[in-house]
Amino acid sequence: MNSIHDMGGLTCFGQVKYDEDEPVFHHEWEQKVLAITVATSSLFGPLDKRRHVLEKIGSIDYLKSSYYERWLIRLELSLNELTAINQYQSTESEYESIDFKELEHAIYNGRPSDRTEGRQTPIFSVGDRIRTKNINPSGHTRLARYVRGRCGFIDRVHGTHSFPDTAAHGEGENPQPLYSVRFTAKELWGAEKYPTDNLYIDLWEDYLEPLDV
Amino acid sequence: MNSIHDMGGLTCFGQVKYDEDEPVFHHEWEQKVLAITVATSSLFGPLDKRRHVLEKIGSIDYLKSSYYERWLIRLELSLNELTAINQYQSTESEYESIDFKELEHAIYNGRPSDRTEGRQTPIFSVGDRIRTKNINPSGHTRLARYVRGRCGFIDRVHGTHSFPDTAAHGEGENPQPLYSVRFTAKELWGAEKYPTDNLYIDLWEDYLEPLDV
Amino acid sequence: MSDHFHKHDQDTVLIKERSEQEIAGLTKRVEKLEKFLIQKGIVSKDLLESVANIYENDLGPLNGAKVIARAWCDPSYKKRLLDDATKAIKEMGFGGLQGEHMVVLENTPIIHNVVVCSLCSCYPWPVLGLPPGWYKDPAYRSRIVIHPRDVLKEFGLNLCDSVEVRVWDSSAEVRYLVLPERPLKTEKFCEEDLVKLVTREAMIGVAKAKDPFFSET
Amino acid sequence: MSDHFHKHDQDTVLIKERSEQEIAGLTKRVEKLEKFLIQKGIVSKDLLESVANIYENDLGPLNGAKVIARAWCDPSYKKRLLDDATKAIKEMGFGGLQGEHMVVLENTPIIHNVVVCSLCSCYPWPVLGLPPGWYKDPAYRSRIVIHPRDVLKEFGLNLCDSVEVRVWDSSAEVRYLVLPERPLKTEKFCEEDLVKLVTREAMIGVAKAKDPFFSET
Repeated sequence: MNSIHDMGGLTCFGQVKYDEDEPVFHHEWEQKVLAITVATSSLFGPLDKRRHVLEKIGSIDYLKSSYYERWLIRLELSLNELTAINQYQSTESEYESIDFKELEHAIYNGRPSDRTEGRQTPIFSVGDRIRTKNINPSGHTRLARYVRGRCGFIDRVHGTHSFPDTAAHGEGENPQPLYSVRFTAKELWGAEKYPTDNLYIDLWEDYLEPLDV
Repeated sequence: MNSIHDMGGLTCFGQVKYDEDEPVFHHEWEQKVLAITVATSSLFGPLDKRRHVLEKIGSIDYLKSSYYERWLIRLELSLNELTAINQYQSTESEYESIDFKELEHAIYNGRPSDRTEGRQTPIFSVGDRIRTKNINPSGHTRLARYVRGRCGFIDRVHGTHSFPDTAAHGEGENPQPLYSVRFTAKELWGAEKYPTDNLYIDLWEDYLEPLDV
Repeated sequence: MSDHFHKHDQDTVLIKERSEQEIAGLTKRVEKLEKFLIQKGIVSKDLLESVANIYENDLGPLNGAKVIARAWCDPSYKKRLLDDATKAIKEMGFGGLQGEHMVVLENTPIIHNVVVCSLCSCYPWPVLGLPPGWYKDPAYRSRIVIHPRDVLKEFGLNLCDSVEVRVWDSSAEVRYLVLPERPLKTEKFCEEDLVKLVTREAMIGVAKAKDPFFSET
Repeated sequence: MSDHFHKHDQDTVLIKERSEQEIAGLTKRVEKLEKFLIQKGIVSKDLLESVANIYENDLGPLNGAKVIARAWCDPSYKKRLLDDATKAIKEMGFGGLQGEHMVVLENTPIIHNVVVCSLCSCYPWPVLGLPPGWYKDPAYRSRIVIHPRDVLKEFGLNLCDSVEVRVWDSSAEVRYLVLPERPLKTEKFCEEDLVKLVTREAMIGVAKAKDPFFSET
């Protein structure tokens, strides 16, 4: 969805407020939100789905909330949904219990998004010119608005990764090649003042088409 | 500037709240804001400049304010500026007085934006294919983000009009041809479901380039 | 124990009803402006009341409805209206601020026009009066350009897939007015009766003209 | 009579300091979540405390600094780091959630790399810990992609026009870490001393590594 979270290129938020001595957590509740979010993440589906919950927060709430407030809203939305499902299914007692050993393993070993199944052979090679598709899906996507319909160059091939646009909606991981794509600042913003500046963004193969098609 | 006011294509604001029996004014203060805004408009420069004041309202304030609240903020910002200038120049007593006959004439006859000076000969003709420039000025522009760098067709030639991008900043009216430009829904949004749908938007000649350049 | 956590309005920017206190605050801010302008001799109280009066009583969608009804009845007027709307509307005595450069868009069985100003809230004041709230709200301004058919559905207007939708984003000083289709079986209606069928919504393009034979029961 | 009207913050979304009352409200909401999760047996209080402890004490920019300092001292490690950052960082004992797919970007006198996540706030937790507030705020996320040089100036970093700026928007699960330039005249510094020069900001790319000979007076 084209939501306020997709804010690359907006210039209406003023200067960066940099505080050198900022604490990791300002309040105890922030630390708890972090701990609960990490601890319960396996309850609420893949990361892509959990990101999409944040994207659906109303614009004013999104902008006026701090980061951990948005996370708190996500937890509340997700738990409201989960309890509603459980009540409906009358499985009140059957909430999954989180195993600390498993969780600790995930924290230190991660949950990689690369896959050995799916499309393993990249269509594009480093140096290829591509154009991003101009798509405006109503659901989750990681094709930021500011790089839609723009021409760029394949800079790296990251291997085959789970595809957020389907994974977020329970439509399968649809694993496919992921690329780092380079765009010139001029292509994205029309600026000619710094002709050598570039922006790199990671894009899945389904977002791209060969330039001359 | 790329501000929240330029919201075409966002899909995060929910459904339209349509109230058939909505009054013209909900409260007396709204009517006063309308009257003051219309009455004092000649004090605060051209319409383009006054629009730009609205664009500079902070994003949260912009979104959470009703229309007349935004107009109230604009009046406050404009009067803060005007009084600051007058204090600096020590011309406290020399505020311009609004003449009702002149104002009434403007209300019923308008303040047209077409001009007999400037560039009178359009470069483009009806049916021509154009591409909009991809510009991201820090000041006022009427080239909405969602039509930047897109291909369209000249649909109408509106004549020569004052150019907002310069007029808003005291850089002259730079009068030039204004066009109604047609874009297919597919070109703008990539949708193919309604291949015949179109969007028309009024764009000044300096926003456009011939398609094959 | 309750298992309902804090609820969130996920998808709307609701311009909430203001509290008494907020309205008092807004009223006070406006009064301060007014007092200043009057004390400095910039405007008089009379002048402000005269302006308010014009916009309250003189301008409104009735003006536009008269233009549309006449176009339905008078083919030569309709032609003038489509050729040079500013001039043809002036013929009827309407014009002025926010109506300096008018264009009229004709709806047909296969073409549906709808108007927006995505960047602010430009609107043809002389023929439609001041814009309704929804026209100025983010939901309409942002979505009509990308999902016009969905938005029209929210107004109760379901268009066939075969109809071409034309969205007009008024980004300059040109103002657009939609000439809706004349309702069927109104051949015998006089101009005055037809005026009553032409709603503001029909002239923005989010509705059709009223069907005088339609009953909700 | 005052001629100062209501003031408005024109250009910022300031995450304002929360009032005592707001913090109490947030705390209460979090406690409700916590209580529910514990009562349902989903998590224990111990488990939550252990997780909080990991992120408070185990992860942080010191990990990244150790990686960078070693790369400065050990050319073969630097090569491995640039070839396969995930593996080379794992060598040092760091890895896990939000660091599954690492890429290291080398700054040089003519190339300056800077990292953002414009769509949310993706950040390499195992090497940098949790992200600072500014990294997650709209001002940084929206502007670094369009006006990187202006934003870097706000951090006190003025780049020559001849330097190529490379902005990396981490839109996938690949996480980027900047390898800053080693400060001049630090040939005799041991790895442990070098670690102290590598700030979080330098590894995001909004600053250079600390110059040990720079004095503010």
